[in-house]
Amino acid sequence: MSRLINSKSATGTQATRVLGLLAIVVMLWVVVSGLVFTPQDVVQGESVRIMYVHVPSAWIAYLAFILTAVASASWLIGKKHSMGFDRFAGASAEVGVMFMAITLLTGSLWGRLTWGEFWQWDPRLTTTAFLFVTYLGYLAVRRLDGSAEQRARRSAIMALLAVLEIPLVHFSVVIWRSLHQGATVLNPSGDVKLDDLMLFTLFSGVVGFTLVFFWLVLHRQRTMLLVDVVNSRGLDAAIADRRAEAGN
Amino acid sequence: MSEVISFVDTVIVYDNFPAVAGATFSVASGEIVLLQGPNGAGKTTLLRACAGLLPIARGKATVLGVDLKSDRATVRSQVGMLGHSNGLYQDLTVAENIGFWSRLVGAGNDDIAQAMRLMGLSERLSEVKVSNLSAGQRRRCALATLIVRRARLWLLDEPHAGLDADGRDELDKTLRSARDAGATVVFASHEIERAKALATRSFKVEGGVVGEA
Amino acid sequence: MKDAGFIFGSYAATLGSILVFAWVTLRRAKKSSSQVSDSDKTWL
Amino acid sequence: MSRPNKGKVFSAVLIKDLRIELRSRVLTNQVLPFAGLVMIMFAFALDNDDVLQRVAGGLIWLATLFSSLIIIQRSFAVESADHALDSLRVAGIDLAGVFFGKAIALAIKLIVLDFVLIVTAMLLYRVDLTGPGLVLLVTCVLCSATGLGFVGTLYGGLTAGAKGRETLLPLLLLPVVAPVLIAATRATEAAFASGGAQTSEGWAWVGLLAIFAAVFGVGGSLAFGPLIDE
Repeated sequence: MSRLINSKSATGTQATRVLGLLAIVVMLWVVVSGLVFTPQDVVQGESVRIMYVHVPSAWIAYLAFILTAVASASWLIGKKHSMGFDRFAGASAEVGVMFMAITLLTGSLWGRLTWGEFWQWDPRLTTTAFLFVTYLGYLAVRRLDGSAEQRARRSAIMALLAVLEIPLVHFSVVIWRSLHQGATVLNPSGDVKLDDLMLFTLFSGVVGFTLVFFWLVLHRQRTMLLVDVVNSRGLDAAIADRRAEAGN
Repeated sequence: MSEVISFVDTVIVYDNFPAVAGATFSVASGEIVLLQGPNGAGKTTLLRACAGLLPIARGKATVLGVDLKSDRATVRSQVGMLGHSNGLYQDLTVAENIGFWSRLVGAGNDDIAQAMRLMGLSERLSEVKVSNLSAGQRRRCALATLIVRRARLWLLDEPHAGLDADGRDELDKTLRSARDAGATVVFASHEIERAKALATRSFKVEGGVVGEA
Repeated sequence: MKDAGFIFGSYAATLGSILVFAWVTLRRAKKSSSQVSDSDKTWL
Repeated sequence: MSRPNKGKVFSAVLIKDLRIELRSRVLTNQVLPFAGLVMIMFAFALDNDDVLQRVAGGLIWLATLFSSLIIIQRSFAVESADHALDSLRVAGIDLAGVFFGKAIALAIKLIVLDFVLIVTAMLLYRVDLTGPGLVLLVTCVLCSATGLGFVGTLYGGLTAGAKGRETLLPLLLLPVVAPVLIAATRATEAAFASGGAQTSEGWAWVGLLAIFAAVFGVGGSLAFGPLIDE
């Protein structure tokens, strides 16, 4: 464990190592407390334990997409079009998509235990699924070929369009369910009576996942910078090769 | 206002490849400049960058007083560019294609008639769909849309390609009269003899580098 | 524990995804890092 | 020379797109038969008159969405075939005007498509239409076609041209148009009175369609230019 922390990673600093260590400690506590210390729920039984990873990952996924939108807007508004914003937006979206996949997976496992079904057309669930697909599209747009500036501009606009899209999707799904049939779905948290330890574990989960999120985004963002620099190093060599053509 | 184009150590990256690897040259107002060089030398990329279509990766680039690094978009309305492709709609007739452009730029019917006359497009041809035209006729149609646009800087990639002898003479005449009307012309060509006669100056482009010819 | 498979599965999937993401990122960083001079690494 | 305003660019592009369609007849010769075929396939698959009657609205709009993918791709294939879009870009034409021109041309094609789909549904699925239902349905088609035209032009422009991008269009487009599918389906069901739905219920959905069109009309006109730029 300590070797993992101390080994010098390419994109690590003192700060990220402290952040990583904190994240590991909090996550260990969440796992142990969530699986062992906390009691089972009166209504949900053991399945409430899934909540300690499901709720924080959903929260982080939404946080990630908000940060992607903010960074994208900053890139567009900023006069210098600083590529740091673009890399942050991309890193945050990647981590967000991962957490959203975790959310959907753990959510459907929980749903199978609680509702007896893997999937319900609950507005919140449906919106989350659409959000997931939308950001898969965003990441696909980031991979389109073109210059770095082109990539940044395209993806920043895509991120802001997603912000337009999400409320419309959510709103339409909400009235779609409410108009046509009564709420068939249990309110996922409304029926649960959480005691102090359960609440504290959930809260620790949110803190731990947030730490993990920032650790991942920092490293991912720096890795993107490294790859960009390597690519532009390739450019220097390519320019030299290209000029050599003129010589003969 | 004498300098229309001014490039200093300009690098232009297209598809992750430095097609132009450090170009330094300048073009003055009223010149007809020939870019000569083998295929893949970077002529097309250079022309596209002058039109504000490609980002400048390194160095300096100014066209018509506009810094291309910070503001590529404003230069576009003042240049006319004709690349390898003609930018025509295959399902529309010659007259409809030229009419579309004249409407876009607010030109009148006289302008359309004049452009078609200049490019030797007869009444009969004007009602023919572009997909039924010969390569040379399409070229002339594309040039006519350019005339309608009345650009200050003309950027032409292989403008003589696909034209017959008469068409080439017509084109040379058109370019000269455009120059007399105050336009500057930069064009790339393989036909050195004809091009040299037309050009007031020429540059050699090779390996993404521009030099005096 | 009842439904242990579902619950442990959720935890394993969550932690596993995070670790895989972290590992891939660090490995990619290590690969490019040697080719980049320290002056370009803004975080150092 | 002064450049003309958005309105002139808009009308020039709109007329040009519609004229190309009239010449090439891709909509009438290819898309409409495809859409009609899809409607017949639905009937085979569901094989039950009551069910068909009840889900007719959904089938019409599903067929619309899938056909719209083809229409959008065609709309930009025309532009990229001879790099005409490059010419528009290089000429410094107002791209918001181009956006609206292409979007409205697309919307008109979708309205024609929906008209045919609705008639097909009335013939094949035996749905009925009353006077107030007809008014609701026409408004619904107008609003959703406009919304789809805006979104389709926006994402179609992004995915136009370069290789391998065509496959990206469905991934980007379908999640965005989910509200249109839901709202237009519900409004159409209300118009057909499927499953005892009231006409009045449909108007709320038409409102949502109008909001969708407005949001992407404004957003698209701002985003289209930078999105298709190199």
